[in-house]
Amino acid sequence: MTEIVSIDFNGNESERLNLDIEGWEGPLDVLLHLARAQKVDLARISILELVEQYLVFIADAKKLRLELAADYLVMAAWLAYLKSCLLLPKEEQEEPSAEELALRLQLRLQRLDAMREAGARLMARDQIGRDVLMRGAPEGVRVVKNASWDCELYDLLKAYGAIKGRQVPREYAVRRRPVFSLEEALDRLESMLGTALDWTVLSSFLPDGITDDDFRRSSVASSFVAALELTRLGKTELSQADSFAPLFLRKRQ
Amino acid sequence: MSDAIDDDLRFQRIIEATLFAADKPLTREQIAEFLPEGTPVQPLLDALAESYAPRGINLVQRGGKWHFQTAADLGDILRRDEDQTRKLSRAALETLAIIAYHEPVTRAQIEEIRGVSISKGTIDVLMEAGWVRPAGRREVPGRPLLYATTQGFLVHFGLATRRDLPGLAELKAAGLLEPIDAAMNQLQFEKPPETPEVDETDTEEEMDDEAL
Amino acid sequence: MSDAIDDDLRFQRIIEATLFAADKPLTREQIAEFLPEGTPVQPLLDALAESYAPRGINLVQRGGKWHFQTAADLGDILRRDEDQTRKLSRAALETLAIIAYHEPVTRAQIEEIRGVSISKGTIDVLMEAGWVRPAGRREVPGRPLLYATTQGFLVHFGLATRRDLPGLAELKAAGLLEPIDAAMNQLQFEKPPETPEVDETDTEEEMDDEAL
Repeated sequence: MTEIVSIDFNGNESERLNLDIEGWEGPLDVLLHLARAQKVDLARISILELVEQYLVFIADAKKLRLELAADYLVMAAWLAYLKSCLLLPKEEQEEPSAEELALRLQLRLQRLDAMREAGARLMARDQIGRDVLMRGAPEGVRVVKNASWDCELYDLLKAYGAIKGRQVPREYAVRRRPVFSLEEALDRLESMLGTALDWTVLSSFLPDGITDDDFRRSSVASSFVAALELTRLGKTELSQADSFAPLFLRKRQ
Repeated sequence: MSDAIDDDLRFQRIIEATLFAADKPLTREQIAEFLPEGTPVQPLLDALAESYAPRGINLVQRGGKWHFQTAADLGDILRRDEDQTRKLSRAALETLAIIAYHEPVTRAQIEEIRGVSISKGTIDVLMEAGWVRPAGRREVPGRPLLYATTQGFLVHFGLATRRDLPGLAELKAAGLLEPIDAAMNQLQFEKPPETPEVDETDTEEEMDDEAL
Repeated sequence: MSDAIDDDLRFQRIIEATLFAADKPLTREQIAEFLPEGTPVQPLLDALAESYAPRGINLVQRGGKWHFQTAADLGDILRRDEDQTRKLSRAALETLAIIAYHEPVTRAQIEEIRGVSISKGTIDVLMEAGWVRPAGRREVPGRPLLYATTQGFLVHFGLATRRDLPGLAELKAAGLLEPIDAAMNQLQFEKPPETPEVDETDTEEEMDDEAL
């Protein structure tokens, strides 16, 4: 996806930004770019305006049917939340306050910006091999006895990585963990449903006398999937009053 | 008196010959091995560096090691091939900057600042260039590996010590090298820090610019 | 007049930097290419040679080509070691890595991990370098010798403790775990593991790749 996306932020032809989605290094990168476009010190950017611009960016990208990576969407959702909080009167805000969240975002942008700047300044220095040259053909001197082997830690680690990397795949004997299989769960549920007449909580269908924690987890998972499967087949009905409330099951009437 | 001057000249000759012939930068101690025991090396090096300063070859100190190199202002004249130095990707450049200005840092800290995860090859490229090295582990759960820059990094970018990193002092003064939690606490000191976030971001060994 | 002197100095700087950075002696014509056209090179070279004559570095002309060399009378002091920067053979490097990660280990264990038998010379090289030491015997039939790394190993590789070595996950994250295919290709150049314990006969191949 090398498509160049043209997005107009300010409704103003001269302020057009060309955005190449692939060229961005994540949502923070986009945000920093947008913040810089505000042409003020990063310490004084308007977070609200920034949020607005980012949401427009995402909306336009979606309009162009670009696939947006999940982290861009997560950031968009978070920023939308931040925006609504910022618009609330202060006393209705939860902890941490919207101002605090906005400030955190601003600090992150400043830090990323500082490092980007630092990297640029580093590259602008006189570099060996480019601006400054070392001796072309050193005769070599006898220095220290123990420096006679040219071997860096990097070489060592790479060597170990190579050994590990080439090891012939071994046969693994996987320890069998206590599992309540889906088949078992289906059998158990079906047979027990014949006797239960009314809504029955799912947990009562679990095998009796479970002591092992792993096995309990496996039983819950399998029984749940089995319940879904039976319901899909039209054999049972499921009911739940609320999120995380107990799940009830009965034979289809 | 004139004997002392003779000695100084003789020692300077040895030092310049040694550094000239060496195929990598040398520490003061390594240089001292070529001189009579007890010779004060530092003043000799300083004098030599000063006498070479106006010339086309300069004597410089990087991270405690000395070497000769061509004068920076001749770079344009001496540059031969168009693009000898590999171009670093933006990710690698930012990662390098973060390691240099924050060292020692963990990978998680780098990712935190950049806001994206680092791809596999990025640190590898920097290690291969000889600019970055593993530097122990942070003593927190998981004991994550720490990264720091090398003497080769100082050499390449012409830095005598890490203190010479461009803008380091200003960034420090502006608090931009502090973790965000610490900065938040400071900004809101009117409000008592309620959840005392224990940030184990140590700063002790960060100015460790001794040679490896 | 003073402009001419300035120019001379400037050109001398360029010449010394050029010759310093060159990887072989240069002819007058090659040097002239770095100077403005028509600059008389010979007088500049003569003046430069004269000014360097008393120093530890001399500018000399041999067979029409110019280069810097260390002063002949310092030769004894700078006696260089021919095999100074020998590279470790791959066998030695891998053996060292295995000892570092798994110490104390027996030779049979090293061979099992490497998948290739190692010659006696390989461990000898590592012991000679001061990085590996015998560390007792394993109390099993045959009482095989155990090997471990030394303090010198930690110092050379800049490690505080062996625990500072990156773990497998970290090697992987840094891109240092080679995929099997690439590594298998390399492996084809090595001998398959032969019947163990034939010290005397398996040496040639391992031994000759440690020399430069």
